Amino acid sequence: MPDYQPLRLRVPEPTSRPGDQPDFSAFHFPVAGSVSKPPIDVDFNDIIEHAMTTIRVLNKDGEAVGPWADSISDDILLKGLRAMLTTRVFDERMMALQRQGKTSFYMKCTGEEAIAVGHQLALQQGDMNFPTYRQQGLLIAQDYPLENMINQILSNAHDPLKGRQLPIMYSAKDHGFFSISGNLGTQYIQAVGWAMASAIKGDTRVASAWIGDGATASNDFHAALVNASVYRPPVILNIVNNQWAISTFSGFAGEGRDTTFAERAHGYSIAALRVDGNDFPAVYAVSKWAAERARRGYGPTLIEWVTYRVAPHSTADDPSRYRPKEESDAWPMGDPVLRLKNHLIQRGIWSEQQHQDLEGELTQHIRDIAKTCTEHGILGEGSKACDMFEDVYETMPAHLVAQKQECEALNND
Amino acid sequence: MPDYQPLRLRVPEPTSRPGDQPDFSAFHFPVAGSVSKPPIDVDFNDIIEHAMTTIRVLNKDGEAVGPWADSISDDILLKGLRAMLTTRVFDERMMALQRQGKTSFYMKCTGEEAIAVGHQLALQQGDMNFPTYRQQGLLIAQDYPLENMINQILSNAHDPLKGRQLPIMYSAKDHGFFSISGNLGTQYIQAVGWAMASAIKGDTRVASAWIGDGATASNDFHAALVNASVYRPPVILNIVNNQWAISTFSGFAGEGRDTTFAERAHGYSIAALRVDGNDFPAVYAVSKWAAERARRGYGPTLIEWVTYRVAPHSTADDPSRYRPKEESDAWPMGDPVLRLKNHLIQRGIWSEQQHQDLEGELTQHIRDIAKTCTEHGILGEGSKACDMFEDVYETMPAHLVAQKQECEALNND
Amino acid sequence: MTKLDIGELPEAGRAISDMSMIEAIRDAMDVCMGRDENVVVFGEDVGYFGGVFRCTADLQEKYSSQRVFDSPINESGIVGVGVGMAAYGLRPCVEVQFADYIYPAYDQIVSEAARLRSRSAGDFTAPITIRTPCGGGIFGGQTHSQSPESLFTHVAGLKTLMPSNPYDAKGMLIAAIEDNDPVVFFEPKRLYNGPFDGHHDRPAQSWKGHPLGAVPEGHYTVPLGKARIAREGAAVSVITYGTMVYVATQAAEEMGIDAEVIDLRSLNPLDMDTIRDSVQKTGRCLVLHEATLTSGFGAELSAKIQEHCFYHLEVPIKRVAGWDTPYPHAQEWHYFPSPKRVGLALQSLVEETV
Amino acid sequence: MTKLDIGELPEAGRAISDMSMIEAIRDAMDVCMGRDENVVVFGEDVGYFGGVFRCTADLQEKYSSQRVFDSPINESGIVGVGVGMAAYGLRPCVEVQFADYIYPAYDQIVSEAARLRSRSAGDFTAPITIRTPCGGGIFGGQTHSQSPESLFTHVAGLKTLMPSNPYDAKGMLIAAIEDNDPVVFFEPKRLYNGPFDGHHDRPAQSWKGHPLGAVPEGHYTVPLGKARIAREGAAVSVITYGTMVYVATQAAEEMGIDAEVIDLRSLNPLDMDTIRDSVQKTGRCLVLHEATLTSGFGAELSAKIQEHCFYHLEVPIKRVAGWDTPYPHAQEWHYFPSPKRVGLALQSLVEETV
Ligand SMILES: Cc1ncc(C[n+]2csc(CCOP(=O)(O)OP(=O)(O)O)c2C)c(N)n1
Ligand SMILES: Cc1ncc(C[n+]2csc(CCOP(=O)(O)OP(=O)(O)O)c2C)c(N)n1
Ligand SMILES: [Mg+2]
Ligand SMILES: [Mg+2]
Repeated sequence: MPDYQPLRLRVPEPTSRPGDQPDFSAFHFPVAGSVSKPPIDVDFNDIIEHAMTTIRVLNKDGEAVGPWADSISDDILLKGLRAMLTTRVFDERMMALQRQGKTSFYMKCTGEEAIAVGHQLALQQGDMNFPTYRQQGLLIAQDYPLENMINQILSNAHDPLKGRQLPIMYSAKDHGFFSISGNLGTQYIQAVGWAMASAIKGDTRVASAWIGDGATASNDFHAALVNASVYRPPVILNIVNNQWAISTFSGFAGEGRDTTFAERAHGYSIAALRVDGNDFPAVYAVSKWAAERARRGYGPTLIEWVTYRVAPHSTADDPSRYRPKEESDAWPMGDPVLRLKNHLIQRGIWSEQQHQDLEGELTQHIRDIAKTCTEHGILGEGSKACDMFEDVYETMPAHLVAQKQECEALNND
Repeated sequence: MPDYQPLRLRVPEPTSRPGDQPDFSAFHFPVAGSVSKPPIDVDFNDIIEHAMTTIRVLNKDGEAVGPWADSISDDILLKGLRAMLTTRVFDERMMALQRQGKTSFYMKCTGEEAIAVGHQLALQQGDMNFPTYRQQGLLIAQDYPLENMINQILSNAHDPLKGRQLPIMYSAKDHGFFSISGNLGTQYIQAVGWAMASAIKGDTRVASAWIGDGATASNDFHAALVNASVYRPPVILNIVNNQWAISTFSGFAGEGRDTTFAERAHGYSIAALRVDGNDFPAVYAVSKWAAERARRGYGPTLIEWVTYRVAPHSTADDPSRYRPKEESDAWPMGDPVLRLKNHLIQRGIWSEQQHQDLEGELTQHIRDIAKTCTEHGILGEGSKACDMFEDVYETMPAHLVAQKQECEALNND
Repeated sequence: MTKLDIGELPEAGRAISDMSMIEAIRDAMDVCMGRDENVVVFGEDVGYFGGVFRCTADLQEKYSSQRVFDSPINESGIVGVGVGMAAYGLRPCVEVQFADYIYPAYDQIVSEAARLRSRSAGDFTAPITIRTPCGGGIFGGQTHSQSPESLFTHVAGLKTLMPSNPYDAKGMLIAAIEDNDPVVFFEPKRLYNGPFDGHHDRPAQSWKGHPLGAVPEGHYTVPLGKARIAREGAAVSVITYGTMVYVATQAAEEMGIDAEVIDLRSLNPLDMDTIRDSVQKTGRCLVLHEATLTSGFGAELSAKIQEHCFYHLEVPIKRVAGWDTPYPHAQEWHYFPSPKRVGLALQSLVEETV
Repeated sequence: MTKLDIGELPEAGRAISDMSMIEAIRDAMDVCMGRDENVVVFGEDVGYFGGVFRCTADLQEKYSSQRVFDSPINESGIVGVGVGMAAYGLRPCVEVQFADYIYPAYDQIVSEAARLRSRSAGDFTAPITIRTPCGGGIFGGQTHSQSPESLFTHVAGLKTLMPSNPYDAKGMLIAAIEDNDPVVFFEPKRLYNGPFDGHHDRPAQSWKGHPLGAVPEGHYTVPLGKARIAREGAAVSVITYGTMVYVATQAAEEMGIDAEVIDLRSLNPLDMDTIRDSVQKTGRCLVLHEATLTSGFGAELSAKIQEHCFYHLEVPIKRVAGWDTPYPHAQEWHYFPSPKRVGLALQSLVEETV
């Protein structure tokens, strides 16, 4: 075959690496308000374009424009801003605790606050999120007690999870927040199963599944889409595309110049939309639409939230090793908190002063809570040494009873 | 939420069940020759329609028409017919052996012969198929010794796989035929890895991956598409959509009124085509196109072959329990052998008489071979009792040496 | 000589029918679905068709496709969906078509079902039952013959069961479905239609007329974690489960050895009391299973038995098990521990002197 | 007292450098890639970044992204791609970021890599090495701490290794990459930067200056299937591997017990000769590992030891292992077998009289 050239493996490269200029020139976003809002019973086939474009509501001047802008109330906007700001301040405080050695580990969602907060505000009591570790906003938007979160992070005597889980791996059934798994992707198919149960029982509860751009490559992503395609249960399939999976850019999950993650849904007959995840009103409106669609029996919706992971992957990560330090500043969609703040000011229901005051108030508030929490112990202090034998099974079997006794004897010596 | 209606789970149902009239009214196929043939370097995005339609070459009158009809020679067509007929006759003979109790198990590919045969003829020496259990045509089209196949099926003294594998789970590296796995889907991602190796080595060998409609639901299907999307290696991703997976129709793998399996590829930036799998010239031409595309460095192509599983799933299956007996006769795409035969006659290079003669000759030939093979043993006769310890590792470790001795002692008593 | 201890006897007067293990398993699901509308059943080919082994036949017709349905060919999805449903409050009883195909679901079983209660401190639970046919002897080759039970006994949070007869199968499956923890329920497929003593060249036996094929109608349970003495004896203890219960009994009869055969039924939780009593009585012990030897469940049994009974053991514990090879197709009767192989092991155990 | 048997010594005069286990592992891949262009390395974050534990740092730069690259987050795909490449003729050395995330790849490892040679009668083979960090002690919670080795020792066709020091890690990894069978290579992450004796509250030690951190440059192998006597002794044998080698040694020192500590290095194939010699000499045996007790590899060890050494055993074999629970986050030092727990076990073993 002399006329065939030797092949080479194509290995994707991000547009820039440390030392390079950040380069988002390949990102093209339509102007705010330009994408239509389909009826909730729309066939997936009729909104193919919605997976290729980007739904945006806030324009350059901070105005909310277009068909997705209508339904949103001042109340929701103010709640949203407060929750987003709380999330951001909370993240900063927890990072500080980690630096002080009070917790071993933390994960921030900086730059992505609008997604979880906006989504949660669009759900109803009784719905269930199957979150990843970067959706703390789901809890904060519902006024879940920050104490619980901090006690969990500190693995102290008041930790609702009794020190068993890595910090931030919350579980809060009453708040529609499924136990976070350290194993990527697994919860995506569980959300589909939960939604199937809702349909089997004749209920109208909605499941909301969460996954990152990187983890869309995992097998259970496919399991989820196949099952959602077949049984069409009331589930929202969220993909948080924050461009990075630890050190690996989204190209290694198959995002390409010509495809979006949202388009994965089409091959499964699933309606899909792609949304500016840093645009709170857009997040809220699209989430509301998808939840309503699910609750009315029109089945699953996949939503790709386009955003940027401003923070390091976790406290164990140093992004300056694999991407330009300035990349997050160059992110063309801006900062979600700032954009919402500007919109509220433009809308006439908020001011710089109010914002500063709120930030100060939240900072103080969270500092106080954190302080109280640390009094119940840090870094596992206060958690029971031999607690691990509990909740392995509903009833402790004989061999665990014996092992627990041995564990206790060792501790009492 | 009083205004929400209780949800119900959507559970797909095929159009007909035993007792019903077969119903293929939802199947719409374009006329032969109407689908364009793109250049091999086409971008996946420019042939989106090719995944939704059906490429066909043979028209109602048995003529080969349209852009996909050109390159095919008389020689290939005659070879194809012979191999397809051999496959069919072989299947019948092996079924007879099974009924006679000479093998415990068999799987036919009746109605699907054009796919494996046409595809294999479009590949080159050095390429590698990663087949399922329903691609015996890949071997037969290369004149792989039928003796080897029958000896394997009989698990006799001459079985190249030494009785270790279930009948029909062939392996033939020299013939570009990867060891068949009983585990569905696993080989799809391996094919991608093999193709990646070809690219890494700077070779131009092509891998061809095979999967059934049912098994597209399996996780490794996704693993394969993601990796193919990322590294764009020289791989052809074949989906044989024969409508059924044992008793389960393709709707349970997510095929819907509005989506084809081929369309799954788009979300991964992979070029995809959907083809009439019962149309030999179409199979050959599209396979040739995809192989050339791969060999020239334009990456993966996914092909959905639309066909119908005329046979029971295996000798352990009775399809009359879950689909109308007449369904296979009602299949709108007809019989691949008959269609090719008619085309050759129409083309003036074949006749009814020649066809009958060939069929008679092959029947006799295969009967003879089968007879000789049974002389080397049936149902495991002639395979070595304690062979199983070989090939577990390259070098037998001490514990297996000891176990083998024990096994042999038990046999010599 | 064989003692037919069928566990907790249902109350007197209950109707009893002869059932195969398949019928008993189906009946268990039927009983559970009838009593609790949260019980749902799904898996590959289990809906309209009723399962490739017919274990779910007629259930879809009886309970509708809302509660009994086919699944996509994705075992990870089957279990993942089940975990989600269980978190909702349902009690899924799912089928993995062959135990050889359970590996794609391994992550969902180990990392999710088994961990959920613990990692959420009881906030969420996963009461799911995973039924799967295991074992060889049906000429099924290496992908229709495996016995992977020890891959599950290693996993904290799971219960692992393997019944050996219709009576136990029904009672244990009902107990499993009603249990609030995830259960992996192995069904030795070679026993589906009758007890099997390893003599593959003799006519197959059926459950019809067999005392353990006499299955009470309606609801009853066999408690999880209770072994059964399948045969009483004083010379040597055979600790086993599944198909090997019959092989052991047969081997003992053939060799005329006074062996006590314990059918564990439940591997985790394990009934150490029954094992200990027997081994301390006999002082000699054979651990027997069809699964591959190395790191099979027999390893755990042997380790535990010598921990508990060391000073009673007169000779070393022996293990007889499938060889450390893939399950071969044509040579399966050389892999499957035969009555002869088991008999020779029993003989050497009773004859060995210190 | 600790005997530093470092296996086959490389020829005299070879340059030696102090290396951490991370450096030794990286060096092994470097050596293999330099010698054989069929060796390729990939996994999540292993390419540009060099791995979350830095085990592949600089390799991409040295060998290009054609041979060292990042993978999608899909462990089944990582192994599946590797099996396909191996069938082509390459020698992939892949990384699974944490052993806790190996389960999605379990099917590809068990049903494919392990079976390929056998099922194709040698027509195809799968010389793939799967590296994965295991074990706890880094405050990683239940998904960054597991030791699932026994799930692999049960699988015929696989080799399962776990080095405990830089010298072995390099020599064993080279041997694994050069081996023509699939190897699962567990790296006890708590040993990456230094030996660790279980005293988590004392200052961390480094490999610098440690005899086992002295790693020859270039090519050498530690043969697979050969155990190492980490500490000689006559009173009791400790059969262990990985991090527990140091805990055992420490416990023996603290208790003043003349224990012989065997570092298995390779679990399958297993060096029964070394184990037998030791246990027959001491007559007392502790089996020790960090993994969960039930059906852990210690079960197999205990079963095999009593089969081979029954008449030499003076007291029952003891197992000390992780409890049968998920690995807890905050309480990890109560899960991790401590020097105290090991020491008490040793004491009871040497003090027990019949
Ligand atoms: C099955 C599995 N494989 C690997 C990991 C290790 N891991 C943790 S987070 C992460 C990256 C995930 O990236 P992405 O899905 O994009 O989410 P993000 O962190 O950006 O929110 C990886 C590889 C894991 N937790 N689970
Ligand atoms: C992982 C796995 N799950 C289940 C099975 C059992 N099984 C064998 S063939 C089959 C149906 C496959 O259907 P399809 O992929 O459409 O191929 P076809 O038989 O139609 O050619 C099933 C479920 C298997 N072999 N492997
Ligand atoms: Mg990400
Ligand atoms: Mg099919």
